[in-house]
Amino acid sequence: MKAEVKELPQDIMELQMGPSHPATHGTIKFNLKLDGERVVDCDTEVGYLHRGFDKSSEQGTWTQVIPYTDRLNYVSPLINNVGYALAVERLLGVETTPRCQFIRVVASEISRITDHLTCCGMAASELGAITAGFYMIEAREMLMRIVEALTGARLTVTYVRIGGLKHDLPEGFAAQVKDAFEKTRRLLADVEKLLSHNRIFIDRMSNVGVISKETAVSYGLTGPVLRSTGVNYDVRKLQPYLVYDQMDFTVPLGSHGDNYDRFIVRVEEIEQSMRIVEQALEKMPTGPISIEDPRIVLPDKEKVYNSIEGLMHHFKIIMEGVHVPPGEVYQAVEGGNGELGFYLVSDGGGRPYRVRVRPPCFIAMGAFREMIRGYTVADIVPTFGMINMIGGECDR
Amino acid sequence: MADEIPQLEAIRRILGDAVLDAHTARGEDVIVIRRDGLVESFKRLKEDPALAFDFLSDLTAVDYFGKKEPRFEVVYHLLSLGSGRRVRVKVPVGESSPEVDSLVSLWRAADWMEREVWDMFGIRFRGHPDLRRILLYEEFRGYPLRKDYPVNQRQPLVPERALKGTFVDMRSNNKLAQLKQQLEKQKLAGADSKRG
Amino acid sequence: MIVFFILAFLTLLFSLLVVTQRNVVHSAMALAATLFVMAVLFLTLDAPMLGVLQILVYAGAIMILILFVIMLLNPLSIEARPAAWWMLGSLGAAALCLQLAALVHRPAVSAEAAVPASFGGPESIAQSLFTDFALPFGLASVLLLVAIIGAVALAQRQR
Amino acid sequence: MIVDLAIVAVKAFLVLFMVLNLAGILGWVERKGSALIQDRIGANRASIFGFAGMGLVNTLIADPIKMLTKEDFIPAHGDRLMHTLAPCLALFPALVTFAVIPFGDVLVVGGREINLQVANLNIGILYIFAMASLSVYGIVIGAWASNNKFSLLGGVRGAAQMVSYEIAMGLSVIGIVIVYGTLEPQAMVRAQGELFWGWLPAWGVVRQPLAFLLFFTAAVAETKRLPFDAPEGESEIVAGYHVEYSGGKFLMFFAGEFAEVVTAAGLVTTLFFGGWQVPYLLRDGFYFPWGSVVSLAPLTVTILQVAAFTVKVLFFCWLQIILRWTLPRFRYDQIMRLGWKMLLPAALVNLFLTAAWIVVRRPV
Repeated sequence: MKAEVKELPQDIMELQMGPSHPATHGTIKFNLKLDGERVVDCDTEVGYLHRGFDKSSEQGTWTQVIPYTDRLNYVSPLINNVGYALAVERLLGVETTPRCQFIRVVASEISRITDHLTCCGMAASELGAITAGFYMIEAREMLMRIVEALTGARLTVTYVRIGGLKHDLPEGFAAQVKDAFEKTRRLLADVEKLLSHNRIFIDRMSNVGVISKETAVSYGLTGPVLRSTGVNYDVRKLQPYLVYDQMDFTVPLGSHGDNYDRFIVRVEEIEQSMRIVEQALEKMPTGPISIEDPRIVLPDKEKVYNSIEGLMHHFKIIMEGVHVPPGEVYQAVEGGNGELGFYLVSDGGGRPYRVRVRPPCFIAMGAFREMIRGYTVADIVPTFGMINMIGGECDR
Repeated sequence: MADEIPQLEAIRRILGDAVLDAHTARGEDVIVIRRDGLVESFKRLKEDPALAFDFLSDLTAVDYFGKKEPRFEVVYHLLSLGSGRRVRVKVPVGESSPEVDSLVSLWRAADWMEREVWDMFGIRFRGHPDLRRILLYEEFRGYPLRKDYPVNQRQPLVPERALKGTFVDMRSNNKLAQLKQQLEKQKLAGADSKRG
Repeated sequence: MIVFFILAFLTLLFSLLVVTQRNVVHSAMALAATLFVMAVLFLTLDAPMLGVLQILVYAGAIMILILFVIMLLNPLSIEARPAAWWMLGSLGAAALCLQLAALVHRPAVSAEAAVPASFGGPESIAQSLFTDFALPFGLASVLLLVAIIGAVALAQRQR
Repeated sequence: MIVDLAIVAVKAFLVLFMVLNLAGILGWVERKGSALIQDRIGANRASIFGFAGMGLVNTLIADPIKMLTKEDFIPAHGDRLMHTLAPCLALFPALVTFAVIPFGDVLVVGGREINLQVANLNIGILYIFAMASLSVYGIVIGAWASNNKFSLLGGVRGAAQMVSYEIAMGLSVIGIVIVYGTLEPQAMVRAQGELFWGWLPAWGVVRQPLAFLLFFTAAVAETKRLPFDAPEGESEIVAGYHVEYSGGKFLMFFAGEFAEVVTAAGLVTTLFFGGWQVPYLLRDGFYFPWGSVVSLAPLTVTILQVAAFTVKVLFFCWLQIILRWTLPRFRYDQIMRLGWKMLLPAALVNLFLTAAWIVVRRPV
């Protein structure tokens, strides 16, 4: 009798968090095993937003993949555009014009800022600091207007083309950016007062979701999550693409590998990205925005309507697609959440044979179990928030 | 194709005859290695100080259906964080036994990426701790990224899965009753063992 | 008087519910209600301190803890007790009834002592707690402390 | 007798009316206030003919109508009786606590003294704590009856949090009780009319600053609002204990929360900010420390006092709203740590120092 009484009934509660849960934005499900509030095990279920990016990409022409890439990480779609276009250009063996490269840098960095702002803002508001979250969203809104002025759309931008860009910078772009950055910096200063030095926020974020350097590398983490552990890996520095080697910027690093470091790394990166944009706008060369190769870039409408060659090229690019020589290429760019790699295989036709994206947040979600085990249910929110899983990219 | 640069030479030297082919294309080093002894080869790539490819960047597969034999190629992208060198490692896999060894013991990143390849291509990874479908659901039929999977294929409807622990009626989950049942079971088991 | 009868009836009703309800949470709530009604009863008897303490300590703290435990363990159906328990229970109840009857029979005890104005007030309670009953009070506190430490130790061992 | 009863009834009705309406208004103030803080426009749809100023009144009407006309949903495996009982249990203590809070001095009308307080209990402070301790029931029962794991987590969190903070709250008030030597709110407020050194109002916050901080923190924790809203934690456990509530029952939880805000503000005002006291205002006018005197009619004085009380209460309501929209949420174990390891020892130290001071000052 005594032996039975001694054992208090203590069992593991299974809790299914998601796929429809306020914190699982992007639709994801955690099958949790809880001991009280402590997470004993967490099985992460992804795929709710799977729509067959790879398969769909194999159906259209090389150019028609670009709109699909918008929908990968829809918080920083311009980086996806740039990464894909760069990969295709490497397959083609061409390099775009200097002005195009600078504009691509500007576009990528603005996208990165919106990505980090969304991530940090959402994470803050999920911790209850809704006001700070709104400040960040307000800053993002200003940048979204810039993106809108540049591309004509907020999220589904489809701005970059193979071999160039859709169109040049709008008039008064530099002034608009300057104005927006000024406001963004002011808002970020407010956020810093509200959050970065807030004791409750620090307590919630620091020493939560800790991951060591070695584990992070083993899990293939990239971006802010990896840099928060102190590993200095930024594609822009390690393998500079576009004109990043001409830019003066630093890569902020953390040391503890916890959520607070991730937050600080992201906030610092916003500042660095703003610096890059300012430098790029200053150094912006004049000239064409696309290469002059009618087999790759659509000719001007004037040529299409007035010359038979123009019409032919237009027709061929639209109907058959850009003919990419056979081969394969892996192009990595630094996305909002880390290394965004495009592995393309061409069989020489106008359609891609295989389009593989290395989704940084899919891989980061693979390490989520490791990050959250031993912490509490409430810690899922900031940890998941700082990974910044974007359903479109994770599930493709 | 035979235009070898020092890195490839080093890889050839270290991996020996595991390398089927090594070349540079569009500025990228590509090696093709044997499927047997795959983990050993990767271990050398990772741990040899001259190479030190300590970061598994990407893992995917390509289906060369009707274009190449063997049909599949599992493609690994490795990166050396120290120097920023990359290498692409390809492993040909035949259609008859689509299986390769799992790299989870070397890089834990391989866990999810291998699950995805299994999900999309049906390539099994021997020694993977938990090889389940990841993006698709368990009842999905076929492997969608194979070239012979039609793009407009429709999947049959599946009945709702009775997941363990999805909705537990707390009234049926009476802890005391459960404890009692367990005790009774133990008693029965004890009686059985005595009898047997 | 009418108020008293209503409250007494409610008290009896709720206490019967405590025993008859099969759902443990329902009985716990009925117990809480009993305690609450009794507190109101004390208020009508000009002993507000006692009434408020009744709510504060019993309804507000102890019942909450009981509910807490019930919620965590969720024992909803009560197993049937063996007949011996019923026998013991009824014996105890009968004994209590006898005692009560004896008290009701000799009501003269309290009428003699003049009730001071501050009777049942915070001052008099505190006075008796810290002078006449200081030792039992301290002993009870130590007992509770021991119980708490024991509970913590038990819970810690589980980890 | 009947007149007395009528007066009590009128007072009770008035207080109930004021608290409930204030709760409703706070719902609007919170929306507009948060919008103000966050550079947004905020609720602007409930207006009469586009006159936005009517938004307040309209929200007061529109909110309950919206809530009451929604479907009242009881989960299939929930406990119907308890599910219905819980919101009442949550709202009830918040409303009745206000009964012992004095909102004015004794008003003399036609020779009849009317105490501007619903019930003048000589142990009012204990009554407040008794009622506060009852408010846990709503959460626990609501969480349990919903038969939802998220709400169960919320209920467990809520019960633990409220029981813990009641202790800190009670101990911090005992310091004040010792200083005033009474448990009667009206007497406490009256004692706060004194002046230190002839110019500093002897409000509770002046006598017991630490107790004020502890009490206010604990009171905010008792209202279960940010930064202490772990029992709800909408991003962690969805909405905690009221996740399965909708319609009128949710309205009761909602109103209960705001009523608790009002009550907490009323308590802080009464205990630490002089209640209805206006500095230098005595029964017949202002007596300023520099010697000037402004005579006022008794009725004017009463009106001034009630107004002062209302303004103070509104100020503390607003303070709580600002807090709610500024701070992030604590984690559950951090709340517990704060309550047990910081507030409780601090309250004990405060209590000890206060008692020592009293003993030193007045040797028995």
